[in-house]
Amino acid sequence: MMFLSNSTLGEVVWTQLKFKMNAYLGAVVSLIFVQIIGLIVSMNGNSSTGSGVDNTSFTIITISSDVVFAFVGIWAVFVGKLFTTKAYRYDDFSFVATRLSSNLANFSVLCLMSIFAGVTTFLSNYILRVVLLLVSDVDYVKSVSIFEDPIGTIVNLSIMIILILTISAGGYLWGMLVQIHKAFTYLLILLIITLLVTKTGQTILQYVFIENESIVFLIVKLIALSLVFFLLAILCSNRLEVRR
Amino acid sequence: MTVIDCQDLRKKYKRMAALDGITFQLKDQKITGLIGRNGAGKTTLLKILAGFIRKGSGDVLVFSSNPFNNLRVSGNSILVDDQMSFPDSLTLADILGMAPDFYKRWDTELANNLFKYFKLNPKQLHSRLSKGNKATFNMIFGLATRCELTMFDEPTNGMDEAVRSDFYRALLKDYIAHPRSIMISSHHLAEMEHLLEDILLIHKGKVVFHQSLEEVKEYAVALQGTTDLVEKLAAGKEILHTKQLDSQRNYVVIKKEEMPVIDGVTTQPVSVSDVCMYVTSDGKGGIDDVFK
Amino acid sequence: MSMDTWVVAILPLLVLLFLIWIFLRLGRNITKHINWTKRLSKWLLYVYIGMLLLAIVAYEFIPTNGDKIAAPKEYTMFKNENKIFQQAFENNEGSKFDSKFLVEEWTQELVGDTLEIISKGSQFPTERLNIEWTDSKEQLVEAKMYKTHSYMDGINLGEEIPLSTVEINDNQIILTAPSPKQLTYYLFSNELSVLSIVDSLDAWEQRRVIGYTYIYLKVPKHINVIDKDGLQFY
Amino acid sequence: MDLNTESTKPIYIQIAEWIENEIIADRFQSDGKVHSQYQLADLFNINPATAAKGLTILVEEQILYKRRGLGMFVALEAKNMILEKRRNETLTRMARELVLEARRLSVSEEELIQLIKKCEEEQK
Repeated sequence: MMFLSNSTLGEVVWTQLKFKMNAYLGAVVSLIFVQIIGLIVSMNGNSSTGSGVDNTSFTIITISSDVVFAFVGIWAVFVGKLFTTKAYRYDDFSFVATRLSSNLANFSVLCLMSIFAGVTTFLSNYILRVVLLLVSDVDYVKSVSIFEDPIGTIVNLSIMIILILTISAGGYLWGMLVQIHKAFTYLLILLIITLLVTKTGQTILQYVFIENESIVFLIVKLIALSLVFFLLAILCSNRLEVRR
Repeated sequence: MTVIDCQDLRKKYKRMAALDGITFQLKDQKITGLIGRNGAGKTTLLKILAGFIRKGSGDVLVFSSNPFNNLRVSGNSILVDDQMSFPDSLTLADILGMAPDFYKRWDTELANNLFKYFKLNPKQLHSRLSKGNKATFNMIFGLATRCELTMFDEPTNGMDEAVRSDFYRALLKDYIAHPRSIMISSHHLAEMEHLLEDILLIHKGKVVFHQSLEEVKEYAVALQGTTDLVEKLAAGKEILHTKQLDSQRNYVVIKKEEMPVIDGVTTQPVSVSDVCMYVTSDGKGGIDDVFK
Repeated sequence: MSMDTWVVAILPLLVLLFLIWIFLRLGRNITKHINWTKRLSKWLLYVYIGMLLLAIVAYEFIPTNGDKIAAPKEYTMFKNENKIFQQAFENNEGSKFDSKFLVEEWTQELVGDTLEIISKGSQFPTERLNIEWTDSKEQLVEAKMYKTHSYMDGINLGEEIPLSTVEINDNQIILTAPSPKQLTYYLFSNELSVLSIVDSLDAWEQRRVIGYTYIYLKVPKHINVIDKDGLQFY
Repeated sequence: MDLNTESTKPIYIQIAEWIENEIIADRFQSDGKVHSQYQLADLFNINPATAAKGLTILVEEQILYKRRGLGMFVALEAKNMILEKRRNETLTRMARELVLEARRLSVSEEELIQLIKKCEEEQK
């Protein structure tokens, strides 16, 4: 008599998600280091504006999360790509997995990690605030804190989270393509350059990031973009064989 | 119940055919030895059965479905080989802790007891295990999953002598307690022969035979005696192997058939591993012919 | 902001990307040789999250020395008030001046028939002066100093910039500009400036209200005012 | 307990012989239960199917009988049957060797029978 256990896709994805959250803790630790380096770099401020009134000149140094975010963005690309490497794909197949379940679990992990990365990137600004205020004797302006502008906080936070997700989904797709053919390694760099240099590329970038009637519209666009990246990655992964 | 059903299964790597029309069926709850020389296609076959790689042409059914990208097959089968990998951030204890979530019939007690018996370090990382310990751990993992289809690809590679015999013993005892379909591929047929019920011999991507162990034992007979007598006796029969002793010759003849007893020629049985070796050797001669 | 400048803005970022990439590679090689156990990772994680939460709380408790950032609505209000004041000032409608802008007032008994107004310390005097002529036959000069709203990025500049000092002699009013001062502030932002790059200029303009120091004199008509520094607003 | 896996004898025959030996030695009583195929597999470290085959041979020879759901049991006359069988087998084998040797030495059939009769008389 054979007793076959039947697991639904949902169960397997959930189990894989739990497993991955344990197994990929290293990626989260690397995120912390990336953020700390980003914080150190942004100690000098991101931008400063100066002006003078009545013999008095003002310099206002803006400290935002931009540099940390840039660092985290690169982290996201590589984490997305990391999940597609042989070692990570093979690990899944040491347990119960199909390509679909493995992709869904990876995407869930990327979502969770993006949320974590977004929240910590947003909050890391506060470490900078406290450290700068304690270390330097420069005056500061009491800026809006999360308690004073909850809606603004949520909006800024969700943009960060979804941007990170989009970037990591892009990295994931890129990784899958690289797995299919090594030549795709340079595709990303080529793509970024063409997007920046050519007119059409600039139009696309402008459309996605700049011409937004509202923040909500931007968020919807980014989510759609992540889903497209992810679906393409699933299609690619079906071509890949394990432990070949 | 049929666990595996392969019909004219083919698989090509680049332009080289790894599997060239494999047809066999595997009934459930048998220990089957997958035997073949290096490059015969054993590993490719197992990987297709485990759903790791896509079939080429032909049909392959595991639990009545195509194993590639099939959740039911993945959940009820496991392939243990030396390429098995686990995340670097998990210790061996962590891996054993995660496994029950995936495999519903996972035997925690068996896993822990074997783990202790083989004196593995629970805090060790899988990637840092020695070759032998890695094989031991993979074997423990494979046994404890209790998968309805458990496949081992060269499981004893790197294990020392004592661990090998412990492994075979553990496999047998667990099989007796929980019968399931087990497939083992190995070079060392002799040391695991006693475990096997069936032998699936493949050569150059084709099935040579799929028979019970006892049938294979009766497959061939060796004749030894003076050259002219032996030659006369073997005339018209399929010669698998010849070996010149001195002025005498030694023949192995396929299909053990009724032989007249002739004075000066003794008949001997041929061991299973020798049968497999002779059947899959390309020339009819042996290594001695090289030195002629 | 045109697309070209956007490209220029992003190029250093690309260099940065490259550096981080190299750094990540190095990091991966190093971490390969460290046994990152799950426990260690979890500890690191908890410590970091703890630090973040602590920073949020600590930030709330650090005393402020700037004003709260004013909401865009407030800026518009400030601008309007400044504008109304300025118009009233230009039109010599002393009665319409908003009394909240009044900083100082004094009266002076002049000795002669001339009043000299001298500005010191600044090449380009920023005070604005207007005179309302009265029919009084006395020697009395009434002076009022006003200062309108000055805000930038939420800082109340009115408080930070010292007033010009006013010295009054027999028939002289000497305005001395404050000594040069350099003020630096940190402004912490929750937003990604990359995303607000397009409208940031406008936003910046919106967050800026510059006010002036106004001196309003009531002088009897027979007094001769000498304004050699051209402070008077006509 | 070890089996000779290198031996010319198939393992299931060796298993059957081992059970026979146990019956002769009275370690398995008549109408007593013998080891199941799984116990045998465990004991001899062999595949249960092989062990089952050994049991099947004995069932066919009616040395063992099956009780549905209970297992294999030793037949009443098992011991005698085994002794009988062995006697026949051993004698036949020896006779065959005798004939073969006689032929090698060019001893005719009559001479051989004479020889046997002589031996028989010597023993009396």
